[in-house]
Amino acid sequence: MKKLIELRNVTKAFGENVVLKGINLEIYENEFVTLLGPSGCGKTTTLRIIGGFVDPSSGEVLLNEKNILDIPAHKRPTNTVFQRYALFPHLDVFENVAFGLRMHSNKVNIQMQINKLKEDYQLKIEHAQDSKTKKLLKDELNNEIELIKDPNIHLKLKIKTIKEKIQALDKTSADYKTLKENYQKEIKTIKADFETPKVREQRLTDKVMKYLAMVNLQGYERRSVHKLSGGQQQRVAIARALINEPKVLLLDEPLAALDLKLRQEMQYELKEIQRNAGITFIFVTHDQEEALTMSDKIVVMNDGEIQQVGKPEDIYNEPINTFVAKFIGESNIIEGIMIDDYIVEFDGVKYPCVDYGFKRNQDVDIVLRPEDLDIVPLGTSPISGVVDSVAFKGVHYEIDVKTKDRIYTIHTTDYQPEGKEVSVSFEKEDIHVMEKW
Amino acid sequence: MKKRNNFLSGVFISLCLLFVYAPIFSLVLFSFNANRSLTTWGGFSFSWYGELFKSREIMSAVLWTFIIAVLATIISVIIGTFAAIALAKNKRLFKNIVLNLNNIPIVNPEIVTAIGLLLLFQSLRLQGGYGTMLLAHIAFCTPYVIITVYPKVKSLDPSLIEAAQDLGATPMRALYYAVFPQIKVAIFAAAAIAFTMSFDDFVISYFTAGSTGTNISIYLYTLKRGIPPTINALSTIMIIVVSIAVGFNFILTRKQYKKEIQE
Amino acid sequence: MFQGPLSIAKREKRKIKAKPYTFLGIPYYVLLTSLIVIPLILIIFYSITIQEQGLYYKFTLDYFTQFFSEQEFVRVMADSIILAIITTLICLIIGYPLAYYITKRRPITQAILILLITAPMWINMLIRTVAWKQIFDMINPSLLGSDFAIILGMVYVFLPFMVLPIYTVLSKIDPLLYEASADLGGSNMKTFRKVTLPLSISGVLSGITMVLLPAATTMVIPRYLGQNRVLIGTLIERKFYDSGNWGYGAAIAIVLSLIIMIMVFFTKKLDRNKEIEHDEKT
Amino acid sequence: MKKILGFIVLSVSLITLAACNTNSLKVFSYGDYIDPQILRDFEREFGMPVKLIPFDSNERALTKMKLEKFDVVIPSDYAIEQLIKEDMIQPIDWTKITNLNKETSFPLELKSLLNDLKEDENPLDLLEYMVPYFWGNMGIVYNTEKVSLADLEQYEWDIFNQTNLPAVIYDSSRDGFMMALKHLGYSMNSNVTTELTEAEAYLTTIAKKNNVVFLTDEILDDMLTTKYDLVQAYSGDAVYLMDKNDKLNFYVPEVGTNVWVDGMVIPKNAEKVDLAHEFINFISSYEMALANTEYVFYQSPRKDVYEYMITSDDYAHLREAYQVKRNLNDEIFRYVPEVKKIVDDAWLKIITN
Repeated sequence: MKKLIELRNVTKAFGENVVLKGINLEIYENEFVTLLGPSGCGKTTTLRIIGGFVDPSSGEVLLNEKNILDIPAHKRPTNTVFQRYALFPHLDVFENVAFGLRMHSNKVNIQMQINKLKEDYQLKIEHAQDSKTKKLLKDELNNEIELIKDPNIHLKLKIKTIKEKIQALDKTSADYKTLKENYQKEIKTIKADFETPKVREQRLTDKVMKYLAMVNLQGYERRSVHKLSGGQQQRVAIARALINEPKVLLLDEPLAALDLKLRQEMQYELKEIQRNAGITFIFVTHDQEEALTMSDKIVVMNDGEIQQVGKPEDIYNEPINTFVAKFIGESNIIEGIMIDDYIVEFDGVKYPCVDYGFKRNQDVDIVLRPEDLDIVPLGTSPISGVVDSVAFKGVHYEIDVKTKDRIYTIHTTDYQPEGKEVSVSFEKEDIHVMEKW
Repeated sequence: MKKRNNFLSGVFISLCLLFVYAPIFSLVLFSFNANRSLTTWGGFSFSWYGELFKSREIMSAVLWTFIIAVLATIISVIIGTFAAIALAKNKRLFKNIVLNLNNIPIVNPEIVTAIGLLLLFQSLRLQGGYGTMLLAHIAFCTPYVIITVYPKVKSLDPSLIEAAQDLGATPMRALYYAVFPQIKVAIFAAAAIAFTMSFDDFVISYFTAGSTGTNISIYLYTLKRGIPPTINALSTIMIIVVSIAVGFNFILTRKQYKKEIQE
Repeated sequence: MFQGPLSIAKREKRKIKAKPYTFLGIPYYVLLTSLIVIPLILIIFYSITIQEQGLYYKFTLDYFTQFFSEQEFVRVMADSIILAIITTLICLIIGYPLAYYITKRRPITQAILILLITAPMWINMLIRTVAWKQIFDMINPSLLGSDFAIILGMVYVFLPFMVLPIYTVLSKIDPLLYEASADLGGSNMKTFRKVTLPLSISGVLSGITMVLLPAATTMVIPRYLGQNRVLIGTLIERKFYDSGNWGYGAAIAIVLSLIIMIMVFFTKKLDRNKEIEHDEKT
Repeated sequence: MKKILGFIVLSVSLITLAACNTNSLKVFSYGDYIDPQILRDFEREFGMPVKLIPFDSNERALTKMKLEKFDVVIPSDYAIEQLIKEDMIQPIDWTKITNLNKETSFPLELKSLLNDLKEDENPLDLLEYMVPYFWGNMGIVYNTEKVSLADLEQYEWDIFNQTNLPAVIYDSSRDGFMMALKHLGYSMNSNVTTELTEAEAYLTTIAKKNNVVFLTDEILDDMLTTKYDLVQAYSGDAVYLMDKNDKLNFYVPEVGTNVWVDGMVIPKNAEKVDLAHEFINFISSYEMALANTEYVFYQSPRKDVYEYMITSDDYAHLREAYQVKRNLNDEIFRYVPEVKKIVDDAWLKIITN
């Protein structure tokens, strides 16, 4: 996979308040990346720096190896789905989605397109080996510019030649009339292909309709946006952001305002859309479940720093520190000592484990995921206690077992009555040892 | 019970309207008076309307009043709206200072504003005239534009501007396409307030216009021989213009209202 | 701690990339400084200095002491303010019920009525005042020059300034509140006292300011309806133009301004108290 | 957007154009004090627009003359004296005023008044700096149905103190004090503090009476319906009122009054001095002077016009006001700055009482 975006040592301070303390991050093409962390951890600021709404205090943001910090938001190949959607209340669904297209099809933008084209070609021309290709490239550039300035230029040329042919006809010949008529018909058909405002509008409509269909909103185009449900508004926001065909879609907690069921549906849909559109999504959320469900890569952040970057499974199974462990899923976190490679001790008992590479007798934190723990008959394991509370969670029970040292939270499908004396057991793979944080 | 209340309140409203329109009715009536008196009826005539259009002084005063009002409205609305947008993005401390200063002309008697401007123009050796009058009008209209538009701007979702920029609009186009349509009503309200204030202003114009600037108010105030019936004729024309505007507005309101009901 | 409304509220406060827009305020800041702040400083400067030989200015409070020692002028000031207060009260007594009854009509009728009440504001204020003079001349010329004529003229001219803000506030009160109050057994009178009045107080106060201010300083109405009676506005004008005594005029203006500001300050304070009360209740 | 901007640019340039438009003759005078037809005639004859800028008092005119440029100004005698003292106006080039002869064109009464001034212990030659425009005196307009001539002759100016009829005193510190000082037997140009204090006290007692109000131009409207029975008024205003309301007559107290003359002057900073002279000459011709007098109702300084007005049968009913009789104690106002300030301050206190 190709690297698309890179953040290099990005920091941001608002006055005295340091929000980002040096972020280094690489994001690849077609990746679904989630920035996950509690509120105030800097994830939204990171997103806004990429989108161009905030300038970092220091550091670099590279897109395709080029620094984009000098490019203003409206020229970046990124689009954003805002937290509360930021739909334009004065426009209907159709116009909201069409907004980006309309912004890109006007005089100012024609000049911008030309400038961009020139820049692109400048590079190519510089890299060109011989003067012949250089000249070829220059001609190509001029052609392209002409085409942008007047999309009908080729057609007009064609008509011109036909007209010349008419002029050249022998007026005295017998079939002069039929020939002329034929040519005129030809001109007519060519003219029908002219790009007129009407044609352009039709093309725009088609495209908007396509994107509305993509988010399942056919038939809603003339609805006023405040008459839509939260989920529908969400989809309009997504369609609106996607229609410009950005390289990166930035999503700032887009599901936060939806209710649970809708949120779950949208999670699925978003993932679908990302797969179909084939672009990179950078998704900001504080909801670990959302992150785990959707992401290819999760970036866990806290206090302006990246804690851990990895696949959802890795983050869940191998949290790098207690913060990640606590933030991702529920855990029993226990202080312990790493006696030696593969041996850890806590609550006065030594357990075999799969971790190694720590110093001898190093203080560590141990994570035991509740679903990894089992309740076994009393005495079959070194850890024993009393069932303190039982809560039914649908698929499983959440049972707290109080031992002399601590309370273990256990997820199990077997019911245990409160007050029952039991033992708690686990496998050695279930012990996750982390450096103390 | 409710019906009786309705009837009584109707009577009250009618009385108030009578109070408001009685003098205006008398103005209109005497504009058609054949003799010069404004109190005794001497027969029907259009002669004062002829006089009105012949009077260079009145026509020029009316024209200037109008030009100044239009210009002051446009300029103060532009300055004020832009400032409201900028203010909404400024630091709280700065914003509070500016908004408090903005209130000075609003909570200060007009005459104080007027002599302040007079002193300013005189110390700058600015010759009084329509230029100083326009400056003065802009100065007292803009604060009203700010207090009308700013709350509306403040209530906007700040991410709307970002959304527009994100979709490819330059910052100025983002304002034009994403912000203005939403504060349009407030801007129109501000324009209406500014226009009314400028059009109707006497005190500030009187102090700042020097001796070469004359608007309707100054013309009337400095008239030597009382108010001639040409002024009644002028008022009648103004009333007709206002009525047309009001009628037009009414039709629009009704259409909108009907539309809302249908929806 | 990690989620919920707190985080949303925090996010709203974050600074957004504002640079392209902050410069939009520059023309206004120039205007604010040059046409609002500096003139005010000039008035203060003139009122506390006396020019001595050329460009040398000397600090003095003579204008103020002189003003307060001339009982005629102090009385003019008092008269102006008393007349303005009476006018404001009458405007309130007429304007409040008027605005209230208007809100009870159908929306379309409301729009028409408000238009009808504000439309005369578009006719020149002097002309409207002169129209009353004509009516007095017709009915009873001896009333001209009386306090009654002046107050009537001021009520006439400034009434819309009272009706509009009150109407605006009243029309925004959620009708559900009335229903809720009725539902909870509130009588009409009680609903009015407990719901309408407290909620409309801000409109009333801004109406009071908008009437009091111009009424206290009008030059036009006492001239036409008061037979050239000198009230505070005219006094300042005469000090400026007839006597050419700018320092004295500026000093009177400052005294006037201070009195008005104190009055506005106290009305505002009243408003704030009410708001706090209101906040606590909800 | 573009349209609006275009409109702004257009209007702003219009305004600056209008503000910069110096290509007109700027005439600064009392409001409604010139027959506009004369201005139109002048414009037609000389191809130069005339901009008439009105003022409402001499004091304000002088303040404004310091800030702005005018070509012809028409103030009153004492204001002209001040303008001469402050070196703000230039001498009149009488060779250009072909329609008037400095020595022979003026009525005897006006001539003697100007001569007296020249021979005063504080001499002043007004004609060096101004061309007379209108002249007249001050008296009392009264309702013949309510006030008898005998009473007026008995009380003179004190009639305002004696009567309870609705009465108007002219709202100007000068004219108010003139009346008081004349009644008390002093000079109206007095600078004696005791005399002025006495006059102030006298005026204060009058001002406290309920029947007396202080007005200026309002009387021109109000007296059409005889709203007041006694009005201190200028002769020109009296003519106007008597013409419109035949209940009225004019009496000039014999204890003395203010005889005044308004004149056309050319400021030092005038931009069109030659044209200003042309204008003064134009308006001083017999035809124009007559037309102007008939329009404004004030008495012309031209002997021929003056005599026509007081002899013509058409104006017989106005003769009392048109004729400027000179009584022994009549005076002309002089420029006495130190007194002016005292009198102004006192006057504001009197009328606010």
